[in-house]
Amino acid sequence: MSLSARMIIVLTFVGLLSGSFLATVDLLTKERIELNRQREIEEAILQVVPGTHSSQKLYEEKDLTVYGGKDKKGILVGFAIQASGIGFQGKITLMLGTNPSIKKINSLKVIDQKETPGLGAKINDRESFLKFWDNKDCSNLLTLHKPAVKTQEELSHSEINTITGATISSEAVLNLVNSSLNRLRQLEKEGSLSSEEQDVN
Amino acid sequence: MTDKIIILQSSPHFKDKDSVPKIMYAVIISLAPAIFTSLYFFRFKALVLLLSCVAACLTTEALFLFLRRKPLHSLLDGSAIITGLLLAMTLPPSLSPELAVIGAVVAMAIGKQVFGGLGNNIFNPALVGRAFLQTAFPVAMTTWIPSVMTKVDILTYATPLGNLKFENAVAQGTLTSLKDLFFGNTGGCLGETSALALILGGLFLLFRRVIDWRIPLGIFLSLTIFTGIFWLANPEKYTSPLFHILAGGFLIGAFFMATDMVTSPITPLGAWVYALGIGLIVGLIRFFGGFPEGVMYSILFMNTFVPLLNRYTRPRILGGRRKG
Amino acid sequence: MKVKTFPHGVHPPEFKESTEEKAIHSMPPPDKVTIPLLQHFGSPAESLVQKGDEVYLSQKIGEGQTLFSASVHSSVSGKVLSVDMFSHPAGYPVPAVTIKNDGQDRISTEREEAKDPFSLSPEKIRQKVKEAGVVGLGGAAFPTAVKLSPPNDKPIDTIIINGCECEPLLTSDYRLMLEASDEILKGAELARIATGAERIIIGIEDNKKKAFEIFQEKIRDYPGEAVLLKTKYPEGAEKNLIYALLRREVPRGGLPFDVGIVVQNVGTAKAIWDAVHDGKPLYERVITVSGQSIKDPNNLLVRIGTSFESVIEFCGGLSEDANILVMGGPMMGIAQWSLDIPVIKGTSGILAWPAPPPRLEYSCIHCGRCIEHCPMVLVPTRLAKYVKYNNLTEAENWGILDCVECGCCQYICPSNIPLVHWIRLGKDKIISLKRKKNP
Amino acid sequence: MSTRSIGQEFVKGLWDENPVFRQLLGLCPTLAVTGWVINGLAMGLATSFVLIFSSLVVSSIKKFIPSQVRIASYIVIIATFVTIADRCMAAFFPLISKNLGPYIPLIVVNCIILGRQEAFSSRNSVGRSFIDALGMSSGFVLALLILSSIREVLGVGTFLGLQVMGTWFKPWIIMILPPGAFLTLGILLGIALHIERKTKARK
Repeated sequence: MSLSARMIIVLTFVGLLSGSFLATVDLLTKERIELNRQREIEEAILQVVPGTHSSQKLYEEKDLTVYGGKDKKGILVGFAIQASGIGFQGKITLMLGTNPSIKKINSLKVIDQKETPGLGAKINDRESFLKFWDNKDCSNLLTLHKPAVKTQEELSHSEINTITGATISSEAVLNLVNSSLNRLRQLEKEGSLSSEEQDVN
Repeated sequence: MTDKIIILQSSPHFKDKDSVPKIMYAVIISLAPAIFTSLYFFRFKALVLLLSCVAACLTTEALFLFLRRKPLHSLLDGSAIITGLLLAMTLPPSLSPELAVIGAVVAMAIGKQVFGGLGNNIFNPALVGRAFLQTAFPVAMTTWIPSVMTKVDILTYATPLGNLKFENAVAQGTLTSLKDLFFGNTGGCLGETSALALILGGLFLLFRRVIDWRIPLGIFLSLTIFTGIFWLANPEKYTSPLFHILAGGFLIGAFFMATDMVTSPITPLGAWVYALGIGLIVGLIRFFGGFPEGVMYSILFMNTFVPLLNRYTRPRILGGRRKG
Repeated sequence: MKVKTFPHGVHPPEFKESTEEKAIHSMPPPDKVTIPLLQHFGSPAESLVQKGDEVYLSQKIGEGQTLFSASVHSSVSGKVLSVDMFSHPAGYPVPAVTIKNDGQDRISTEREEAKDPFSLSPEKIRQKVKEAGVVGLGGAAFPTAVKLSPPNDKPIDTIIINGCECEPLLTSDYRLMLEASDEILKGAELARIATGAERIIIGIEDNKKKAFEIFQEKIRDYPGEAVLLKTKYPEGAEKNLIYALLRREVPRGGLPFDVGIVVQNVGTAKAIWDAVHDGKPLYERVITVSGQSIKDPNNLLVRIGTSFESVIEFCGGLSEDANILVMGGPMMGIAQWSLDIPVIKGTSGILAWPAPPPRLEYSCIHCGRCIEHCPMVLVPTRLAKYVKYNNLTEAENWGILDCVECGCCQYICPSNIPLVHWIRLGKDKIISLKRKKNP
Repeated sequence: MSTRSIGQEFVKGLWDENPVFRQLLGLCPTLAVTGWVINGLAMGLATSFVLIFSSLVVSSIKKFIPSQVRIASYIVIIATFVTIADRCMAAFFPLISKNLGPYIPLIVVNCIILGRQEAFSSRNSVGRSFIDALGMSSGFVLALLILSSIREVLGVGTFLGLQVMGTWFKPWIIMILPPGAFLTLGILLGIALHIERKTKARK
């Protein structure tokens, strides 16, 4: 058997074997991975729009996805916006829940962030940042309160707490929230938030 | 004479009086005005920081010299004291002393001794210590208190540059006045508040010929030109070059940090390139970067280029190209 | 008056006060002289005498064999005691002739005087200079006849007479300029004729104003001028002197010939005149004996071959505190370990002083002062480092061979690093490697 | 080929030929994922899985592979196991998989793995290759553990998420940032070299 023939046979054999192996593994894991991904989004929606029984993807564009949460009776209990924007070090992805009239923020959840650990990464910390977003009136543009405070009472109506030493990360989240709220209102006005009957469940 | 001790030595037999310890102690003397102003403005806090940094630097240096079985006389050449003083000068007065000690140990151990001690380090040890602290304890390193002369009762306080960067001070007209910047009645690190004291010290060093005049001048020129262009183009948004020179760590950086002999180029042309680069990067960071202040990072950044600059800016030998 | 100078250089303390007002004093010849047959770099002269021979004063006792070696003459009359190896001031043994002085100073009949030396042909002048064994008296002792023979393709336009004497302590050239200005100028004129140059420039440092005024006056009779130079070390180094006076740069590895210049020391100029006019070989020279440990510092006219011991004895001896004995100036001179060393043609001074307080060596802190002060614009700290770690190729790339060993870098170095020592070691290694490659 | 005993074959990977501290291999994951002990551990185990199985496969089919295409075949084999590891982690440990991000697929280009195939498995028996891969994996896991323990304890004050430092401790945030990885690895390499020199001098 000539050398080149052997080379071809061996490589083909190795390739075929690997390929079949991978195909099997893919078959076995595909469903689970998809399930994991969905569960993550679902849990996030459930968190930011309490009372959700089923949720639907209402609208999708680059860096912005809107889900609608409905209770058992099928009545809209709020919107969940998944939005991404640039933070201090990289992309920040948030899940933001509002009431159906887009007047109040239910709560904010950080899905993904690459901010400086111990500093900007505190945008994922309830005590110093996230709790200040709970039940916040968002009918007006939100602003940042500087310097940082300890309790909700020290903030005025439409103010959000800063993270000490991480002004840029706090500002990035604030801007992301403000812009996605604006976009959501605009979408609602345009009527683009019609249910595509694409049940996420 | 043959029965006496004869010293056989290679020429030259005469020696200039200047020596490494003398140079180092001149730097310490030149820091005196800045130290006194920091003690005046920040009182006990400044004293504790200065003492703990110097003590930690000396201890670390001694420990490393002992471990490396080097003669302990290098401990007294003054370089460890300078590192300690300079590090303390760049710390916020509210920093707790144990953090300052960590910074000092890092400065001496990682900034200096792992490279082989005095003369072999690539980066300015004090700035290595500060950069470590800045990254390790960002909150503590960016919490400022006003000087005791400010009759305002607030807990935290923005530095003039922080004010400029994050509070939109130009538009709101809350920019720190040049007079306060000049005399040091403002928030900031121990040693960077008073421009006057730093200029006095810097002039002493220039007069004593300890530092290369090209480096402060080059940094000064390049920052002035850079900020000047933006200021002239849009004075509504950008501040004047004078503000940028007096505010923040610019003066202490230009006179005391960038001019550190060990970590600055040895050739005249290299010194120019190095200095212009520092000024430019300071401007870029202050205008477009994420931090309000960029002197530390720009000096550390240009420090990395020093060996390269030394190599490629070698002076032209008298007589030019070698014959044959 | 504009004072010319070159960039870089240093200002060591001068200490010239103790001898600059002392007229040149002739020292009586000693009982015994030891004349090395090699007085500069190159190969030693061939001995013409044997043990037991009677020699006259100024009799040729060693014949220069190659182009770059000079003849040697007896500096006393008497009997040859031995022809043997003897310590040379540079620190290694060389063949030397020891002669017992009979005190008569009998002159041989060979001396031929020239009635009208200025009408001699260049060849004749060169031949007489060579015959008299004249070498450069500034210290390097390069044979003067070679310096007066420029290659045909390199026309010479200027003779520079070096009256800088930039080394601290030394005053021998200064006294010579005050006392023998006519001979110096005549010698310069002979050199001008020998090389076909158009003019003479005499460069004098501004701490020797008196000498400058004399030359400014007297040079009117010759084509040329006297120029005042700034007092700075090494103003008298050949390449820096040429740059200071004419803003011409001698190419690296080249000679002053390459830019149409011949440089002669003032002492050499006088020796040329003596050789051509009187037929007097170079057997004595002016030296400065000075330093803190010399009891009676002086400028002396000394016979070649006199031991340092007799010279110092003549100057009142050494004080108790003497620890360092140097031949030459304090910046470039060679430290000596014995008083038995003879005075040679290149000896410009004998200096002694107590040991300075010991200084610690620190590692290089990159202050850049050595670069700021190197008259050749080298990077001494880097050269020293390359030699230390035996990277000779890089050392050569960075111009180690251009170093003139003036010592400015080491003088100014705050870390007290023996830069010149390292550089010398490196040069030596590189040159011996090259010799091995193409002998 | 190898003259070591089975025991020595295993132990060499722990110190004498430790892939990280002695051979400076696989530094990319070593630097990138050692901010937290759990990540370091997961990375180490994933790499071990790939290394052990590729060593087994390569050493058992080494006779059939012509030397001209051996690197290509090794890479295909390694890539297969890496993909298996990646998919399994995504399916069963989604959180860790998310934290490690692209570094799991990047095991393909980890020099330790290809290096062991080229230097050892392709010349030794299946049994020896297995022991060698086991030793090397342990060495790698050990290195990652040391590095990530130092970084997590100093950088956050926790170990595997458990608080180990008292409340007096102010975490050194730099340690879980990229610069902390370089600092720690540099210092550890220095110490390793120092110990190596000491033991050599004693011999």
